[in-house]
Amino acid sequence: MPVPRLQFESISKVFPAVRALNDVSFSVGAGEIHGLLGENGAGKSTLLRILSGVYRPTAGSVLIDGRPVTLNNPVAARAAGVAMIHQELQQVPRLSVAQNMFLGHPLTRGGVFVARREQERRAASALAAIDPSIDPAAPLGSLKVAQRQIVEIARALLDRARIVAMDEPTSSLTPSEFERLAQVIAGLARDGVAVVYVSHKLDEVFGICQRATIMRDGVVVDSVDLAKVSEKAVVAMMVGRELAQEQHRSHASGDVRLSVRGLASAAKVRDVSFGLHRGEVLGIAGLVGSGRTELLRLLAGADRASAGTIEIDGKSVKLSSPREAIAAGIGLVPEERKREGIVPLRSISSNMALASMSVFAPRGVIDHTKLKQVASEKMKRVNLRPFLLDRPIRLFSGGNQQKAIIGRWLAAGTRILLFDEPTRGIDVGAKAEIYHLIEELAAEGHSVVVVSSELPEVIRLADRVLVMRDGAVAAELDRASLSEQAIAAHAIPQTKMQAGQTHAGRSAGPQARQ
Amino acid sequence: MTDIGQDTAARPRADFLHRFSMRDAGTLIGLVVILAVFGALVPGFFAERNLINILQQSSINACLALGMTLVIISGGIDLSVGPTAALSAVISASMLVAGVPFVLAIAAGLAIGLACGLLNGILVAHVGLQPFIVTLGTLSTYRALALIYTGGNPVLGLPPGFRAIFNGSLFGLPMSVIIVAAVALVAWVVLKKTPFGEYLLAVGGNEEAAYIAGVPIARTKIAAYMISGLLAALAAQILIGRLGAAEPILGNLWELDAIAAAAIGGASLMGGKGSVVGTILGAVILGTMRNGLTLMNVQSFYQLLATGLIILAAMLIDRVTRGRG
Amino acid sequence: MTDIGQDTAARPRADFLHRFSMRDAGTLIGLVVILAVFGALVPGFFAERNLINILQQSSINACLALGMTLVIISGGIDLSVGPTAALSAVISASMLVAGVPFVLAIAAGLAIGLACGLLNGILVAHVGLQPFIVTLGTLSTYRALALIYTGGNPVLGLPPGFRAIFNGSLFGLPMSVIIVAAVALVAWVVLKKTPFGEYLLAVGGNEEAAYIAGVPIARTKIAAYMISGLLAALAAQILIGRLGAAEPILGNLWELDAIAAAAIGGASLMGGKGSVVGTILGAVILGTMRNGLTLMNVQSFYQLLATGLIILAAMLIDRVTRGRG
Amino acid sequence: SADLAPLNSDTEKDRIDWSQLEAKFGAFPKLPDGTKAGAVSKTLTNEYWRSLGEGYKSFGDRVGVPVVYQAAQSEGDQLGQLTIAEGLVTQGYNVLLVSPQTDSNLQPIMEQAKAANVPVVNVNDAVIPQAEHYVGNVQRDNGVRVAKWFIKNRPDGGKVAIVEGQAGVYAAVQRTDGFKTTISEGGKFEVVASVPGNWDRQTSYDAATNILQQHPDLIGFYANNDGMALGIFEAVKAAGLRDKVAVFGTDGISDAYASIRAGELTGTVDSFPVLTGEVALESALRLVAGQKLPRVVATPQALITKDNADRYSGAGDAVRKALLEDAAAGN
Ligand SMILES: Nc1ncnc2c1ncn2[C@@H]1O[C@H](COP(=O)(O)OP(=O)(O)OP(=O)(O)O)[C@@H](O)[C@H]1O
Ligand SMILES: Nc1ncnc2c1ncn2[C@@H]1O[C@H](COP(=O)(O)OP(=O)(O)OP(=O)(O)O)[C@@H](O)[C@H]1O
Ligand SMILES: [Mg+2]
Ligand SMILES: [Mg+2]
Repeated sequence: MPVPRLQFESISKVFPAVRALNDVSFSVGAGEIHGLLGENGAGKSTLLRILSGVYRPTAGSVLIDGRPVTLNNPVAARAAGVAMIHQELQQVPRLSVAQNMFLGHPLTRGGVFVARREQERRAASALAAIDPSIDPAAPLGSLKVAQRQIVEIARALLDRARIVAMDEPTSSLTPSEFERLAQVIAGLARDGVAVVYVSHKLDEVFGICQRATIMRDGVVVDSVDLAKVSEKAVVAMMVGRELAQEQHRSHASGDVRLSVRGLASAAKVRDVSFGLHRGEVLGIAGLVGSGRTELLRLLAGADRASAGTIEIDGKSVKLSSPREAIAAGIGLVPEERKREGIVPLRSISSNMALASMSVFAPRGVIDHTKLKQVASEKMKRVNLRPFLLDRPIRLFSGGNQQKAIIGRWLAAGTRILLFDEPTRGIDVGAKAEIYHLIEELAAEGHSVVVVSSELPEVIRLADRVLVMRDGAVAAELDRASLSEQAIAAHAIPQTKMQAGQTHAGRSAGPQARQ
Repeated sequence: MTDIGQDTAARPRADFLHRFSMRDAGTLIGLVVILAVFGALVPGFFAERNLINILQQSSINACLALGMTLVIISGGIDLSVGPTAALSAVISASMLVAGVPFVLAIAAGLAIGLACGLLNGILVAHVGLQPFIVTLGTLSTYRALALIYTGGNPVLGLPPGFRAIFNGSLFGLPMSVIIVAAVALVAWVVLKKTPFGEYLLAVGGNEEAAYIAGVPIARTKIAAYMISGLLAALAAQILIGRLGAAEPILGNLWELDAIAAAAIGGASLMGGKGSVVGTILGAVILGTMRNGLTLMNVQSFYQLLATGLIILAAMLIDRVTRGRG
Repeated sequence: MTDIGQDTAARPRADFLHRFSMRDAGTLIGLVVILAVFGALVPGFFAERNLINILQQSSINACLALGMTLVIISGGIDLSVGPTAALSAVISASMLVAGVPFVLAIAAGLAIGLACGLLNGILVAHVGLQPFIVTLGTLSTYRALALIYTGGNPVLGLPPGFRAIFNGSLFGLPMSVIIVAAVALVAWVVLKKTPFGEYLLAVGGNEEAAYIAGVPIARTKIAAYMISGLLAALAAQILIGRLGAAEPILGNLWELDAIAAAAIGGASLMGGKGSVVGTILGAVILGTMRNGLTLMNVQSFYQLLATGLIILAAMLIDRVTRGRG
Repeated sequence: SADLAPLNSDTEKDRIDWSQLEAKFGAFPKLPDGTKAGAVSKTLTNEYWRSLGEGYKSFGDRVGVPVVYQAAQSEGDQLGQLTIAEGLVTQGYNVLLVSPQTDSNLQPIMEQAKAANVPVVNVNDAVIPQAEHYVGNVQRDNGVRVAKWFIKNRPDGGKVAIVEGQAGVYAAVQRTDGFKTTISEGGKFEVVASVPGNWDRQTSYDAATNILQQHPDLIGFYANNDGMALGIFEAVKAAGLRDKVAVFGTDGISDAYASIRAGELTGTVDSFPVLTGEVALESALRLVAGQKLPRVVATPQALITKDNADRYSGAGDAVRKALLEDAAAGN
């Protein structure tokens, strides 16, 4: 049996107050695409950060082609043949796409000047495999999140690496982009590269990986051959229990809580009208860039509308700041958690309490006993792990950060909740919890809007779906007419459909996938 | 490389308190070391009178540094504290000399401080200019206003009654120390126990996220600058009470001392972080140093050297005791 | 609320260039307005001789501000430039007076600048202290060293040959202007065309991302501080050539002028952003203002007022022309 | 004390010239055992204040009194100076000599020292209104003397310019005012510019360059201190006007003397800091010994030009002699 390309041997990593990895061992062969699965906080990113030289292990070693390697910093890891796509975008917005891709090892002319043209040429060819429309000379900051993620992937392809580690590379990508990425990854494998692939999207992992290692709470549960196990079994290993397959239930009642008419923004949204009922979950689907995030930001008061009216319980409201929106009972769980969601140095309780100071400090002084009690109650409800309410939120995994943000609105007693990609980067277990939570909220009479690029998620949750295209509502689908094909058909611009492009939704059907 | 032992994992509550005090403990260690050194070198250093002197001499800087700490936590900086104090001082003083009742004159001086802070805050929060540059500009502007208002002359002859307010003592402590201690207590409560404190930390920690969470960003920032202006004005009242005169050039370079105190006390100029206790300790460290070096009769060039080195040393001690966090 | 029109989204390349020049255009507009105002008020303001004066008077600040710009782009700040210049000046000068060959004396002075920058850089990059506080500490330390070295006295009697180097002119422009122009050109090339320039922008723009991409963070920051120190030392050589004497108190408050120039020119004290062209324009704006106000014989209090207001106005114009970015 | 009128050192009637001390109060008295003096001045970064300290030391050595001499870290450091002075009071010195940054920043010292029964002598520059004792020269007179030189030596009048010290500082305000008022009296001179030089050579150089460019027919500069004057001279030289423009400074630092002898700087007003220090300490110690001196002891000053530079720059005793002669001549 040949020496595996990559071996983790008894890796442990201890952070202050947390043992993130405990005696982790598994190996990945050359040409193998290896899934790495686990719930939020299981330790996947930590392991890959050790592989890429960002963290040093507390104990254990990494072997490449049978030889132990010292990965003291990212440069050493790169020299050892490791390329990594990080979970959080690691980019400099003010530099160009190509400059970002070559950051740290620029091509030079005569060793002195940066060879811009050459960098851009090579960047373009690396990008071409996934999204040829990205201009390598554009400032990275002008790109959308999805495009930025593609840049991140293309950067890893520039190196002729022996090992490519991908930490949730598709969290902002559409299925069609994933399709192309899958082909690229298959190409890497053919060239003998070992790929470690982390994703919470199990169908992706089952689609492209041969084997997978499942982690739970910092330890390896098992390494399995994916051809021989079911998705259900893998999920059970991840969460340590069976997840019930839940069905959609509607709690919508008669009265309209939120009514939007002719809403428009200067930038993108055009003439959007809809109503949202008490206890209803409204899904919003659409392609990347179709204006969903911007619509939510308008409703949350984060951006100003240029036209249109918004009524809540029949009363016209002006939402010119998030504060006003919150007072009107609207709260946003944003798409970019790190940038718009958390205050990194502050504790879980503080982050949770931020939007409801009037509740916790009715007389101007914060009632810390009450805060503790509410925080503990809400965080139990969302199942925070580890359950450390006073720990700075930056030390938590992405999924747990998301839970705290949801907890923020639970504490504030918000009646209209806006979720933008609520389960992005969130594991199956927590995902199920969040779905359950959303339904509970609806059952309690909350009104919910869910924007998601994952069509199964929209279909699972929504009582009704608006499909957006180019900033306008292209269609409204009720449950009876709701299907992935139907959504895809409305989401894709007609010309593109005719040209046979596959910008369709996830399982947009065989015809869309060709 | 980590600041907390593993064993604390099991008791998160203790862990938090532990962390909290660790930060200020770093500063405290710095202070204790400095006190010990001077105590060993200077006879009579620990005399009650001298210790009170140190507190009194630190009080004005502490007062400013508290305001500065709030501004720094909000992610800003206030270079204009000295000229704000000067403007407030000359206006209060000329009212006092004109016979205006004390309460009114003091109120007017404090209002000037608030107004200076308000302008800084508006330029930062509403117009969106960089705090460093805004307050660099107002630093010159406010100073010029104070000079123009007085024609460059000091305002002399403050009524003894007014001076008595700030020159008395209570429980054996000078009034200025008592006042600043009270201010510190209020600042501590504000930062730890009120929504405004949470808002400050959130705005400085992640403005975008704070905005989405409904924090009134502009109001929070403006309030921080206004408090800084108010405390500068309060410092000015204490000072003119002590000096019996107000000068338009009063408060020269105060901003640097105040920033140094806040930073030694653990405030991060990146925002989102800072401690009232730490700042007070920082101000006392700087005051102790000046006092001790003077008593040792160190020549002024070497005092300057010591000031520089001690700022660096305090930051190093701080760094070692608390880790990178 | 975004600064780019929607139509530009389609051509990001052009858009990028557009953005670039817009920023500097804002500063340029500021300069043009100021020039126009003085031109209208002061007879002879546009005389060639006076324009050359303005350039010469701006050259020292421009030299410092270029170094400051690199440090600011890297996410830092260098408050110690004045004392660095003073230390370099007195050491070069005393070597010159002792008869050391010019080249050696100048080299020694520049080496001092590099060494001062190195210490700042190490404390920031390796020890991980806050740049503001590090350079606040070294501000006092270097100044004290310069004072101690000279006993507080100026070093006089620099050889005429040395002075001639910096006092000559070329193509009708004073040497100091030529030297600083050359420095600016090099700085522009470094920032725009070399890996180091990219590293600076990356380290200041997103340090974590830069680290993960393999950018040598510490080396990049240290280099920025060393360049700042070097340019401070160069400014010192130009100045002592011009004045014929080196004083240990030279360079007082230079840091504020340099920071103001960089900020007016569009550098962000949050790091990751700054422009060589903008900084030069910023320095010229400040120089023009001083020149014009002196020619108008504005009384000193009002000069101070004008300085403050113009910094604010420049930032406002800047803000309006370039948006929040 | 409260019943004392605020001091104006320039006009106070209760005064004595330094040269009269011995004549009126006799030979230097015997002091209590262990007498020690503490002194605090503005900053040591200016030679003027270092020379004042030398004066304290030299007189202290002569009469066997130890003197501790401290200074704030910079000219603007008001609270730092207060801290130093408070330290001196606490340490039990028998007399304090203070040169305050401003008229009021050492005010608390007056009260603390009174409580501790320590006499305080205000030495030069800023004037504490409550000061019971002041030793020093007349700041205004610095400017007046330079103005008189112009009136005498440039009978046709012409354009002159002033480069001022830090805005709002007592000495700068007084010197500027003395010059401006005196020179404007005859109507022949025009003060075309009075701009800030902030005690800084470079700033003054630039200001002078600009003024000369606009007024190439300028005949003279007056600078509030010598450092600025030396910077101005360099600008005059660079403009090729050294023969046409007279440049005057203030303070009489050694560099100014050197420059005057070399025929560069036209002149300076020396206020003899070493001698002032000696006189100040002598007066202070006489107070300690119980003598009742007038409120103001005036120290000398003289306009120094190339012609008389040697007379005022020899060894300490020679200068003292020359100044005593001047005093006797009623100068
Ligand atoms: N820098 C850090 N300091 C302290 N604790 C950390 C740090 N980074 C991660 N952790 C902790 O280590 C554990 C593992 O986190 P990690 O990010 O590796 O999880 P993950 O499996 O990638 O989760 P997710 O799916 O949410 O990305 C978590 O409990 C997390 O809170
Ligand atoms: N060129 C741009 N410059 C700055 N911000 C942009 C630009 N394009 C889009 N954005 C912002 O990015 C966010 C996402 O854009 P948008 O609403 O169009 O996408 P979406 O439909 O929510 O799709 P997704 O969130 O999946 O990317 C919005 O806040 C939008 O204002
Ligand atoms: Mg992860
Ligand atoms: Mg979106």
